[in-house]
Amino acid sequence: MLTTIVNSARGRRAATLLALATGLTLLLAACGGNGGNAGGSSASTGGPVSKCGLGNGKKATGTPVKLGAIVTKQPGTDFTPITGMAQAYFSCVNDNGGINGRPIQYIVDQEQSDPQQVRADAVDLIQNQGILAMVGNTSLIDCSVNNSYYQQQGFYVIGASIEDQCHTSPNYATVNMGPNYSTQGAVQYVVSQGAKKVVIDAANVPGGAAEVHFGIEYAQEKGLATHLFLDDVPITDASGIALRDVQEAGPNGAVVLNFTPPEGLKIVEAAEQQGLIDRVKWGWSTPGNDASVAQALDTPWNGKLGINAELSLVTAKGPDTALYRQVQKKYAPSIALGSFSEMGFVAAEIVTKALLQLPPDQLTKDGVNTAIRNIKDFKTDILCKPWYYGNLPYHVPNNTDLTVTPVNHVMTQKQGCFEIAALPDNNLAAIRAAEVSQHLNTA
Amino acid sequence: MLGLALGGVFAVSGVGMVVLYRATGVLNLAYGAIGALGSLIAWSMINVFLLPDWLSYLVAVVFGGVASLLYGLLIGPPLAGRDPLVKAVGTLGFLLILLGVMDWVWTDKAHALILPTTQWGFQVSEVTVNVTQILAVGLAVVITAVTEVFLRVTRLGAAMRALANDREATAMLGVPVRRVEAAAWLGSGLIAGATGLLLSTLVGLDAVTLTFLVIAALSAALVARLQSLPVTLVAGFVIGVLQSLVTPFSLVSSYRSITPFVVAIVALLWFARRRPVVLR
Amino acid sequence: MGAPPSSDGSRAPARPLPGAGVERRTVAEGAGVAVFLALALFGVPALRNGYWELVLQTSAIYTIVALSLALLLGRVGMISLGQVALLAIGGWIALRLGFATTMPFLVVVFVTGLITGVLGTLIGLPALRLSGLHLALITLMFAAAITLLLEATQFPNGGGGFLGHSVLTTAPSVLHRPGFASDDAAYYRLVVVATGLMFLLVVAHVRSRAGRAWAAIRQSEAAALAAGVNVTLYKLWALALASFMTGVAGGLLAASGGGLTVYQFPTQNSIILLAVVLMGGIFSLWGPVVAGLLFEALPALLRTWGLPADLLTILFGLGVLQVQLTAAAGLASQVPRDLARLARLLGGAMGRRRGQELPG
Amino acid sequence: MIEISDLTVRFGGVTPIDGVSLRFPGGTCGLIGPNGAGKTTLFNVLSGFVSPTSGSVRAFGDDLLAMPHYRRARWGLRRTFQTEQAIEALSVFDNVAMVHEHTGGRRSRRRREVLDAIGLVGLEVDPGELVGTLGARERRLVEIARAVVGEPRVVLLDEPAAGLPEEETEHLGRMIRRIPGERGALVVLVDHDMSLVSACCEITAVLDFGHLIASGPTPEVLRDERVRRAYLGTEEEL
Repeated sequence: MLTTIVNSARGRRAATLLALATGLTLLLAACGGNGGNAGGSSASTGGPVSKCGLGNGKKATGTPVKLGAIVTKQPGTDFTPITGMAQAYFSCVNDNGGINGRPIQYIVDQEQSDPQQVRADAVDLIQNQGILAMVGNTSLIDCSVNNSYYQQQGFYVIGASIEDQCHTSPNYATVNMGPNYSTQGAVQYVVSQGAKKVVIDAANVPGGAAEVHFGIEYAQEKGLATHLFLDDVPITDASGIALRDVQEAGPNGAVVLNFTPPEGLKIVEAAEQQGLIDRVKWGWSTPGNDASVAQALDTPWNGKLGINAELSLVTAKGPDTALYRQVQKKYAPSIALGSFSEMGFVAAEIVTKALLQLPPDQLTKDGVNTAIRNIKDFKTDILCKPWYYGNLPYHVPNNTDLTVTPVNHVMTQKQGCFEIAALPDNNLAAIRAAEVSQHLNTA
Repeated sequence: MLGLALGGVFAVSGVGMVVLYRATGVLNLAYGAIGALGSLIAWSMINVFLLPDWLSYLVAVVFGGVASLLYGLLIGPPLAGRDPLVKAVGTLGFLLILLGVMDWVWTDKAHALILPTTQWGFQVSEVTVNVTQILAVGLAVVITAVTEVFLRVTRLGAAMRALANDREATAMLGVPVRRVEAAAWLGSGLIAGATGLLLSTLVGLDAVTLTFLVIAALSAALVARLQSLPVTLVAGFVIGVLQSLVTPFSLVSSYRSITPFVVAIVALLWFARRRPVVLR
Repeated sequence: MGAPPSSDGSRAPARPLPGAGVERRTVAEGAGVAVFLALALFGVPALRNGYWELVLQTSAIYTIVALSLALLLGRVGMISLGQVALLAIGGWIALRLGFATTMPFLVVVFVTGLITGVLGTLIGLPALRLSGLHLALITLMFAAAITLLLEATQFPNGGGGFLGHSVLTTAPSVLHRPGFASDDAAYYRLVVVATGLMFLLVVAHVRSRAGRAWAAIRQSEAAALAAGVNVTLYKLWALALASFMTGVAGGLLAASGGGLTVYQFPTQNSIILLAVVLMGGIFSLWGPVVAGLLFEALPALLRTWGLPADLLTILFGLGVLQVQLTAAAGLASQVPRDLARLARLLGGAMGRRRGQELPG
Repeated sequence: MIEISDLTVRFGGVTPIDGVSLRFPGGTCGLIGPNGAGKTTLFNVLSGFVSPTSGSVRAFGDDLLAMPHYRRARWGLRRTFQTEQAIEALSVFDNVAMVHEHTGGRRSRRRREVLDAIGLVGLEVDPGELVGTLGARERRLVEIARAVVGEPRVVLLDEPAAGLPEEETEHLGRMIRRIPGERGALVVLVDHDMSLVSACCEITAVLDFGHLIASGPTPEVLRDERVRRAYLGTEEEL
């Protein structure tokens, strides 16, 4: 759900992303998970809860197993809830037998979007600190800056993505799918609702057009007319923008937004005031999946705004989601429940499982990264389908997601898990073929 | 109207800076940072200490005055005889200190401070106008008018205007220079605090953004050659409207936030087109 | 206050002017430079610490930018609050040339310096008519405008058209390194050598006819004119030289680890750069070295120690105030003297303020 | 020889020089007048910092006003300032050498001519000394050395004795008297010290409120009733 808008004015981007993270906390979740989470065990409240690592309650001692991460934290953009939650999960693992007795030491470098700094941080972690794996990397620029270095060092990173570069490397795999695929998901939703023309309205920020091009391509593949508007943020003329979007879409059209919650909210609220809700289908990429949005929208919007969601609702009932809530409560109460921390949790869970399966003498840089690359069929109820790494030139392991919608001020599920469609440019056809041929998530 | 609201923001910031510059010769580049810190304090009072809104807003405005006054009392006098550039660079130091404190204490988390006036709005044709926007325009006009009257009618105001011309001569005439300067620091700081509150609603409560918005707001003051309040006001509105007029032209639309800087550069060059050799 | 009010903003803070001369370079100082260079060139790579190599490489690049700012400010008396924006322009040009042509790396960097020199001079033309506060403001406005322009255009990444940026390419904006310096250690050495050459360039200028003309311009344009100095020409020359060096730094930065993004050149970095250059000292040639270290290496050190980087912003702010208040010549020339001055300032602040009611 | 005809300078409502016609034939000439009489403004017109509203200035047959200001130094016009402007950041030698190199002095002769000028003004300091470390008297002398180095044709001295003690002024006067002979330059001296002016200058012109009120041989001018009245009006001692 880490769809973000890479924005020049860091403040705005920040506000958005944070609202996105904190918002979900507040969800009072009527029936979040409706059993729609494929691949996970569906269970009712009070049902089974997963365990951290070995789950034996013994404190790990001895030489630590070092893991590292690079995460953006700068005025306006703070991805540290992701690494913070990963740290919380590792603490829980260390209290439950660690990696076959050895504790995990998690070293997180915070960066401020300076490529030289991000590059130096990677060198520091890998060469000076001697980490065995990179887990939970979430950065505005890490993928593009360090892809080649990770490749050269034989590191297979598990992170979360904003940039497209995170999905075009053999050495980088993320637990989310990023803004480009997410916007496509939102477009798929409105098309499935019968839209005949798709208007995409996105923030006029660096990379703003690139972030939505899969969405446009999908609509065009379907033979639909499209139109792209890029609007300056912060939005000062929401009414005019809402009206313009709806008029451009025309009858039976759809408007898909790619904005941070406060900015997108201005447009949908203006649409409500002007009575435009029912004139088109409305879609929004992942940032719209936010409690602030759900709370702000009144009942006329019930079920009428389809928001793409990359991970399960934090209120869902699967055993992993339950453990996630428990770990948050015990180890990281200051970190909000939300998609950010969910991503950190899943990344930490994946690597822990891989480490536990290694014999002690394989706990080396090469051993661990080989194990990561060999991850297949990792099942969790937080994701729609099992996660995998695999030997691929590019990675989008999370390529199936759901649609949520606000109902009576609460985010609820609108559409169960569906595949993000393969397009000539989005690599998904090749990825799905490899999933089958390498049995990555079809065990 | 939207351009006017934005212009009001430029204008009101510009007016605060011009008042101080006229009285003390200091161009306070930390002006935006003072307002931002005040707003963050108000945010904490409301959201962390759960204090009443009105009190928090009051504290934000008063903080602006006090912070500005403190700087004026501590750093102003030792730099008083120096070049305007030295004084301005000094305020850059103040800016960095305030910015560091804000990033440190309030970390990088997003904050939002929405004045209640934002919720009251009405429709003008197809555009919704909220009261905060009207407040921005109104505040700009009112502060300009009040300050202008103050400078012309009151004794303190007359002293400030005299100071702008010649500090030493004014001091010799028996004007308590330091007290007048302190009043200017306090007054401009109060305006900074109030502007900060408006800006955190209109633009967003973010330390870096608010701190450096001062650069854009300077353009209005520069068009007025850092001297005339009415010209600053009008220039602020013109720049704001200009910027929103550019929006529909998609070719230049994405460059529209450059408007204030272009205006300022043109103004500076225009005023500098004939420059005598500076003799000491 | 001791310093007389001066109408010429470009004047140095107070007399006597500190540390004017490279002319008075002693043997000991020469030896110091040699030892420093040897350490930088061979000592650092010998540590085999890739992290510090990268950090110091960036420090060296920013040392060049600091040197250009110190040249303008300390030697000619022209202030620039837009030097980091100019660095970004240099980076953009280098990437554009790098993607569009097959010129060898060193040629790309050199040509980048030349083009940036021309552009910087054009941007700096107002400096011929403005000085002091107004020059500072117009350069700040230019910096803000350039930053916004770059955010709209992005850095070239191999795309087509004049802007060379493709939204569909996922390639980063990196300039290819030369074959002889493809690994980090070799590239670090290349950067150190380039930085050294920039210092030589500045020393050669300061000791020449140009340096003497600049010294006159800095103190008093009237005196310079009366002495027959073509003030316009020498100001342009200083702008061109400073912009050239900044352009070279931009080219070097474009090929450093990670390439360039539009986020790394915010307007406030120009302000922070001014702060560290003032702290390092604008009169001594060691000043820019100190400034480069303050700007890049000190944050890395704080990160290593786990201290918040925000402390640095506060420190830089205090540094600027201290330099302005005491008219100090920066850390490089006189750490001990500064400390003594600071003590005196603290002691004398009260008395001085009481005396301030009196004119003069 | 300098020939000033009908020179008027106006700044807004102020007219610091009002229709002045004046001739400095050669040697050392004095230019006196109470404060605000227009002496420094006249120097500024000559050195190009102020453009006159009307009038002309010819020096040794050349139209001075037609030259860009920095070119005038190369032509041979030199000046000192009321507040001395020796360049603090440079050494004594470089201060003088700077003028030499920017006024077309030959490089091969630079060292000799610079040291010569330093010797002429009687500066007894190490030429490598930084000007910033010198005292007020030495700085004045450095500035005068800069005015006489190379091949000056006109040397304008603006209150060179200001702030100097009496015995220094006498030394200064002796030195100024040597300039026309040793350099072949016309010297125009502005000063309030009448003993210096009468010691140095054969002829003197007097300005008051922008008007020329007297000119001629110095002793006669100093006895002139209008001159005495002009000074008495400002309560300045003659």
